[in-house]
Amino acid sequence: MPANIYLPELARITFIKEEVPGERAIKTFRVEPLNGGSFEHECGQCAMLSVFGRGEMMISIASSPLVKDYKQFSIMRVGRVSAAFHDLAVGDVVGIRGPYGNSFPVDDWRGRNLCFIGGGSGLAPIWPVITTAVAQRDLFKNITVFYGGRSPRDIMYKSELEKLRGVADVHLSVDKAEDGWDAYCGFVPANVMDKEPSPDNAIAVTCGPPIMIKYVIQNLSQLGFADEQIYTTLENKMKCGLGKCGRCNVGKDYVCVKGPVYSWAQLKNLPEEY
Amino acid sequence: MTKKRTGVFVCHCGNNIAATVDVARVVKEMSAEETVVYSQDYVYMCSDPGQNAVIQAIKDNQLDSVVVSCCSPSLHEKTFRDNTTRAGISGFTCEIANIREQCAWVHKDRDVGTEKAIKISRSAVRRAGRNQSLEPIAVPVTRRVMVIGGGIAGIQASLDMANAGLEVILVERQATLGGHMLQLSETFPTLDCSQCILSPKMVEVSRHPKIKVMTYCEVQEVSGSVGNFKAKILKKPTFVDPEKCNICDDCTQVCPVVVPNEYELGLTARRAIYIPYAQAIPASYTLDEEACLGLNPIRCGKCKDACEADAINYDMRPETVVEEVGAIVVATGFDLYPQENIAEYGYGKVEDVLDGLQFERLCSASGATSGHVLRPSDHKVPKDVVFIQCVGSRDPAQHCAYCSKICCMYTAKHATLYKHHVPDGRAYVFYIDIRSGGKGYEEFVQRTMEEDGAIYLRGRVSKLYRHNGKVKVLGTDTLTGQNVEIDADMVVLALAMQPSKGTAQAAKVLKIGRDKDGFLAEAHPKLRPVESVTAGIFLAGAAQGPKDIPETVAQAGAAAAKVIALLSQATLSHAPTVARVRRSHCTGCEMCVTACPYHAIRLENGKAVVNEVLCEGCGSCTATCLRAAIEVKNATQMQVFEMIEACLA
Amino acid sequence: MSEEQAYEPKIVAFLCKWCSSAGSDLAGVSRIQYPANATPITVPCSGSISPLYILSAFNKGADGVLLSGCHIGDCHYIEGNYLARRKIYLIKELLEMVGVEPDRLRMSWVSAAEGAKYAQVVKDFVADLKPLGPQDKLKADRT
Amino acid sequence: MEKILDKQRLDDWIAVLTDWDAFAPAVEDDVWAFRPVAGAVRLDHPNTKQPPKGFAFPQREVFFTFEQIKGEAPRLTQKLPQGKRRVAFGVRPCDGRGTVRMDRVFADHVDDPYYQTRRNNMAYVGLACNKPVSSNCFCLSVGGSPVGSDGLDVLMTDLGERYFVAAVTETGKALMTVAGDLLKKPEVADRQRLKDLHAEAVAQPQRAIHDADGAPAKLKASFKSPLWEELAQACIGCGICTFLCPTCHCFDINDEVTGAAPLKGSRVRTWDNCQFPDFTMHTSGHNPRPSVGARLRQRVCHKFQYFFENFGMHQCTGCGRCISDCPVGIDIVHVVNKVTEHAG
Amino acid sequence: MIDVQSIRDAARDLLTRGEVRAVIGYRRGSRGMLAEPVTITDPEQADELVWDATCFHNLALYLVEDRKALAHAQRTPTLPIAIIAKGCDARAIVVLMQEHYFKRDEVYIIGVSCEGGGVLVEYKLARLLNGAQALSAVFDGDELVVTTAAGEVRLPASEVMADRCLECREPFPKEHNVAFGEDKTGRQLAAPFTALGRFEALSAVDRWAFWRRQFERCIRCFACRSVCPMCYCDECVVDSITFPVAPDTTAEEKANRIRWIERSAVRSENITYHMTRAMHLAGRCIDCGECERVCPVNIPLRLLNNKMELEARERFGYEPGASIGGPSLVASFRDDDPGQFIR
Ligand SMILES: Cc1cc2nc3c(=O)[nH]c(=O)nc-3n(C[C@H](O)[C@H](O)[C@H](O)COP(=O)(O)OP(=O)(O)OC[C@H]3O[C@@H](n4cnc5c(N)ncnc54)[C@H](O)[C@@H]3O)c2cc1C
Ligand SMILES: Cc1cc2nc3c(=O)[nH]c(=O)nc-3n(C[C@H](O)[C@H](O)[C@H](O)COP(=O)(O)OP(=O)(O)OC[C@H]3O[C@@H](n4cnc5c(N)ncnc54)[C@H](O)[C@@H]3O)c2cc1C
Ligand code: SF4
Ligand code: SF4
Ligand code: SF4
Ligand code: SF4
Ligand code: SF4
Ligand code: SF4
Repeated sequence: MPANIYLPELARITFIKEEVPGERAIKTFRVEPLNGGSFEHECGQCAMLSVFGRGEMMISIASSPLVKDYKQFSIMRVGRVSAAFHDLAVGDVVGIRGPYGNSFPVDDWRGRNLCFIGGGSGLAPIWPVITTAVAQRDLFKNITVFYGGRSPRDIMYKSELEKLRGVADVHLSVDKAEDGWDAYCGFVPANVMDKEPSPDNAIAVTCGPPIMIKYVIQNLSQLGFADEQIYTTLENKMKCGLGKCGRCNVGKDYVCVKGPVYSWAQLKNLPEEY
Repeated sequence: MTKKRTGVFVCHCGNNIAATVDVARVVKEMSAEETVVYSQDYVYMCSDPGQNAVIQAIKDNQLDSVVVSCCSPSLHEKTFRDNTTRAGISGFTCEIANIREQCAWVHKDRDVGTEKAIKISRSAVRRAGRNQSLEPIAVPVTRRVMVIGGGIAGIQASLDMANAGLEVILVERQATLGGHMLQLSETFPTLDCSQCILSPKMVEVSRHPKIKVMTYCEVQEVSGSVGNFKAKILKKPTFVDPEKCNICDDCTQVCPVVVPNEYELGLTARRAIYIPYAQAIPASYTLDEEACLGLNPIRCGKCKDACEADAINYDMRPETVVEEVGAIVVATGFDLYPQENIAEYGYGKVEDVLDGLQFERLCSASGATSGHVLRPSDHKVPKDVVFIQCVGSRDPAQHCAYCSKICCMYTAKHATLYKHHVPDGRAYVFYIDIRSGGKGYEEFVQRTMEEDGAIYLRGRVSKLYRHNGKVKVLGTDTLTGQNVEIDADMVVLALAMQPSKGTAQAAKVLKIGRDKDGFLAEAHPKLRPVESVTAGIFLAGAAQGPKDIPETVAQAGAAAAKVIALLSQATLSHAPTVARVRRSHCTGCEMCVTACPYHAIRLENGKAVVNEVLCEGCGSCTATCLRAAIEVKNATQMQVFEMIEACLA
Repeated sequence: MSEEQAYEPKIVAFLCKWCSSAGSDLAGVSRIQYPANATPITVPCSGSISPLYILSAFNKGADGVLLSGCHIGDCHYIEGNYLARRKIYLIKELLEMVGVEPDRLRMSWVSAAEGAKYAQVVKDFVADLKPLGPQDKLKADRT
Repeated sequence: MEKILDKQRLDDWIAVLTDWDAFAPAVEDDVWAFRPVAGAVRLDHPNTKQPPKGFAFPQREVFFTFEQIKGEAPRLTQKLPQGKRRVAFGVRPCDGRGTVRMDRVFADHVDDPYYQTRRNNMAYVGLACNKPVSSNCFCLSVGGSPVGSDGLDVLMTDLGERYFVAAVTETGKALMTVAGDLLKKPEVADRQRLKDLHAEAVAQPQRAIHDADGAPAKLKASFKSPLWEELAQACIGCGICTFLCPTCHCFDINDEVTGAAPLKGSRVRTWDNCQFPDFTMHTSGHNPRPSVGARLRQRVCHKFQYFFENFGMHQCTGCGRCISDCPVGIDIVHVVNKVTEHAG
Repeated sequence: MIDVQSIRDAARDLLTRGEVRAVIGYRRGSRGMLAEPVTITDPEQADELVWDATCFHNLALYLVEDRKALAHAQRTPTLPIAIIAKGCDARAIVVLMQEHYFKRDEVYIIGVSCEGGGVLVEYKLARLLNGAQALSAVFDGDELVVTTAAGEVRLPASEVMADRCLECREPFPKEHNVAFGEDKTGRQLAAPFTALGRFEALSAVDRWAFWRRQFERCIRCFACRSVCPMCYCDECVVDSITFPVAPDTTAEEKANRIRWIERSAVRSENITYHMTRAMHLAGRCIDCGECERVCPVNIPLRLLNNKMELEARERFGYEPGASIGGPSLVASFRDDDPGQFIR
């Protein structure tokens, strides 16, 4: 009998941190498999998380594949399952299946400059790449991280980002100025234009709200990044994660299988239906 | 809303609950509920230690919602909600599971009772799991009152409130204040003259700096709610300027139109321009638009020519004024049951058959006959007068089911007054039984019988008709069992009291309920007898039910006291469990608008909007809206959905 | 014990807060015993009972649904019960037309003073439901 | 294995298949559906309202049940389908081809245990269409045939008084073997008749997609065509076209809760449909396919472009159901023709 | 009989004169003889319009779609939209206006009388034709004239007509700006509620057996709801197929949507859906019969709605679609509403 691809493994929440407060709050969860056997994943892959009785949702694995003890997820409270997740406490047991989707070709990027551009909750999907690169610091050249939130309260991974300083160039920004904020004020794409990262031997990875991605890519192109040098991730509604339920496709490809990671060169060739 | 942290407190109520319900099991089952983080039982939850335990538990466990499984919410919901508030969380997060009245007291079997108590408690836990923290809505108060009806009830209430410093608007639909009391001659049981005690009050009202008297006015529309009503009042034109009119009576002398005088109940006639009574307040004439030969196109103009004070102005037009008030007292009084409805007594067509009020006018010094009792047909002094009680009252089959309460007394009064006027006359009183509860009342009736020699016959009058210039009265004396036949000169019917037409109209405008007989419905027959169901609207006098003057005055005072208490606050608090619109679901179909009994919903930009002050949280809108776009806070569809599940698990 | 005797119908009782809930309290105060089959849910007014509540109760396995409010004319909210009467009439007709036993949905007016009536209403309802057996027409058949 | 079966003996054949639950088309309220065989089977149906896809991909499938006591780990119980083997009689060739497509989807990339368990348990006995069963049939233009046997285990052809019964797969052979002498050896005349009938069937006029082969490329080029909105104008976004389609496989997964303390319920797969407005709508409200045009394009392109690009075959077998039953006349033949013509 | 050319002329004129921004009507579809809905904006297209026995669709639905599209685009049109409306369609438009979905002056109603006919039912026709394909169908008095490849067939109209048309009390669109055809209000082809009456005569056991079969068959394609002009809710309370996410929809609302029924198409969920829908259509359903027509598995949904209509009429004196003003059935009451069922 084939293995049951729909049957989640059980995993226990071992850590919860409130990243961003408010109506669309973000919390970070770490889960550890209950029965030892968990899956290996690569940077950029996702997992289907279950709260039983509420349903499933697809969430990017926000921890580096190098971290074997747990898997980390940063979840925004938006709907049925995500809200249920936010109500959970350390020790609660959830379901998890995966990993799903393709990954960032991090190994191919060795020896290059890496530039990460994230906005809002879009830091989570690229966080494993950042942390993997940092953990293997000598394999890569310059590491630059742009990240912005609406306000200082909306900056996720605040302390982790601070810890990156020294290892990487960190450029934070907020959309609207507030007292006590001395870094950049303005939208992320503008911050990128302001700091002008060099396209030489570089790879840019961006993730965030669609509108941000659009302008970041525009600006990167303007700075001379070639389409193949720019990577991003797509997010489409998913139910199975296995290319069967039929809803996350863009053209012939199911994002859950062929995505979510795309280079801008690839994305440009897809019909605009995401 | 994040997941609730609910505490469940199960009360033994001594043995009241614990005898039937396994309290410990309820506690255990509740702790299995997703939202419950704390549960305990206690012998008397409502006792001081019990309540303190709740407060302690709330603090220790960071509870944000509470379920108390105990007695009926009508007993202790307030207690526990106040207690919850004391612990620092909104009282509206507290729910009562009634496991005593609805469970322990009505079931004996312990297993069955426990099972049901679990369901009831679980259902409350589910409700509490989705309760919002709410704070009462504060409503600013307009410190003015409107009194509708200028009878003794309205007058008394106005004076009491004005003397307490409230601004009062007294609206009377007729041309004078006074109501029915002004028509009475003397009043039982003391037989003091009605006008003598009423007139000073009327004058006081008219002169009171805090009272604005609006006679010949009608309330057309009332919007808003307790603390802030807005009333649209129609001022009918009197065509006479009361400031200028010096009651010289020159106008009536020239007016060519003669119509029956309603204030004298048709016993006399008046002109098209008239003053109801000499004591009328305001002391001014009124031109009866209907009766006047016509203001347009060609007016007769005689009165205006005659008026030296130049008080008459034919160009007066109806006017509407808007008054803002914080409370309303309804004192719209009674009417007599129409004589025309009484078939056995000739439908009011038999001459010399009068109703009680007409008789009052006959006795009244200011009345049609200047206080001489003369029968209308031939102005002779009647020698045989028959008084019939309970006409229209206590007759569920044909007329009013209720007792009009005052008829026994005023009939006795009438018999007495008659005997005082015509000492050699014979007064017969037909009665069913005599209800003379009240201070000095029984003695009064006894005097009527014994001292004044009125002949009391127990029995019904089956028929009366005109015969040989007299009124033939056929009846039975049930005490002797004999048929009685009297050739009366005059017959006085003690007709039932019924709610006045103005009462019906006012109830409609105010959207307040009436009872099955049409009298204004009180919020509670025993505990809230002077309040209507609608907050801020109070009742006084005969509009609420048959009563005599002392009772009317007492109730008026009570209503006034309620208003004074109400408006002594700077703001009122309104329950926050009101309807809320889920805008994205609302299509603006207006079904809820139609359904809402409180007219609390209106449409704005195609979406329903709730006036939280008007909304009473009845949920009629919820059940009507097809899209679940409107629901009452803390009684949401989601809550009911989960409670249903809890009841059936 | 025969199966029929063992069967205890499950009833969800929607009671308005002002009359019927108070009426059930009075039954309690008067210690009038009646079957425990009906679990009460207090709603503000009978007029707030959406047809969906009734269908949902049946869907969740109720054998009977009881709705109770203030007598006509006595509604605390003036006219909520008039609105309820019309809606419930319709859904009752609908259920019956589909072939659901009409006895499974009962509506009554119970005032705050009618404790005995409330007890009687429940007694009668339980008695009428028993011969019908479990309700499985609208009950969720998802396993 | 090729045999002859007397029409009257069809019921006998079914009767000897004791290891199987047999299904055949039956009509109720003018709706033809596969129903468990009860009584005589007469394969005179046009085509069933719903294709036989539900045998392996039922509209509702329970994946597993869960139960969780507060504070404890949930307990999951896998619910793999079980039961006797099943055989459906009277499956039309278009629906046979539908099965081939479903097989591809549910085995692509990873195996779907529920589908496969059911599928492996299933046999289809087909019935050739001597004449088109509906005015909207167009199997020929999508590479099928009214007498084709793709996806079937047995193909029967109505020769008048008797059926020509041909095994297509091993399972088919097994089914026929059980029949023993019920199935006779065909005579030459039978074979000739079969040949004639098949030739006639293929020559019957059908509706036609003019350039099915060119469709993938042309559709690809027409992604931004304004024609989509125009052609979809009347679409009401119901589930008829996809729910009746033998190849549509989209589904939804939900938790159905039956009790709250302890939590009890099941995770359930149900059919879903790309024509429903919220099919692709994100929680944020963003919808990659916000209009009827975008959704019709998805349905048509999925069938005539994406599926082809992925599996080398069209995901439409020309059964014509979506055309016949669309309440507002959206006609896939017309749509494909129109768009491909416009693409030049 | 209505000359279709007059309808075309009217539509063309309206568009040419710029009085309306579009005309919703019928045209010949690509699958056989059936008509299909179309919205035309160009006067040239007017000649595509058709009017025959296959103009089943209640086009009021497209007024709703138009409204939704406008709301989505946040546009307020300056011109009305014209619509071809049969008697039942016009009643639907009245209900929509009663519910303030749009205003009277925002629609231009081109009324068409069904006169002595109505629309046909495909499967009834198919039964009578024994496999022959109809190429066209027009009512002619008491008969339906059907052309097939083999020639003309005349069938008794009453045997192919939809029940809803047979029982129609108002085949003439009372509410209209312009109307074509004779006003045959009051024509009696079959008494109103005949099908319902037949059904209600069955025993409770038989009624349940019947509905059980029907509800088990429902595949929850929601065509019945999608096709209904009264089911214009942005989110249907009994299902998640539509999902209004407005800028002010909170995460709370998204997270806590009540699942009155599950998505599984099983009897209990189907029945709850259909009963809820029937309740929601009480006093609103104007018996265009579209839900019944579109149901791919032939569930006679009209019976449910008819039942509500009958009760509304007989008990509450309420006629859906009769007037634009006036309260809705379930938002109002009369003192003498039946109450005998209350204990
Ligand atoms: C590849 C991928 C990676 C993601 N990574 C993250 C992440 O790291 N952190 C995070 O907070 N969110 C992430 N999301 C978005 C997340 O999946 C949705 O916010 C989530 O599914 C909403 O589910 P819900 O039950 O709370 O909302 P509901 O609206 O209640 O659920 C509706 C259903 O729609 C589906 N759905 C709705 N929106 C989306 C969406 N945008 N994407 C996929 N499915 C959707 C869900 O399956 C859910 O079952 C990711 C999405 C994708 C596709
Ligand atoms: C024949 C008879 C004899 C009686 N004798 C005695 C007696 O001897 N002793 C005794 O104690 N009681 C007696 N009563 C009872 C007494 O008349 C009443 O108790 C008393 O008049 C009630 O006062 P009220 O202000 O409530 O009503 P009313 O006197 O009826 O006054 C109501 C006032 O409200 C006005 N009004 C009505 N509707 C409106 C409206 N919509 N807007 C504005 N104004 C409105 C009316 O015009 C009227 O002025 C007698 C009653 C009758 C019929
Ligand atoms: S009934 Fe519902 S949809 Fe209609 S206006 Fe009221 S809230 Fe909006
Ligand atoms: S709950 Fe609804 S119907 Fe009741 S008063 Fe409030 S708004 Fe009106
Ligand atoms: S194409 Fe037809 S069947 Fe398909 S969703 Fe649209 S209207 Fe429904
Ligand atoms: S797309 Fe239409 S014609 Fe093609 S297989 Fe599906 S239902 Fe049949
Ligand atoms: S159209 Fe028919 S099958 Fe589809 S949901 Fe409605 S009743 Fe069910
Ligand atoms: S069934 Fe009711 S809620 Fe659903 S779309 Fe129709 S009217 Fe709206």
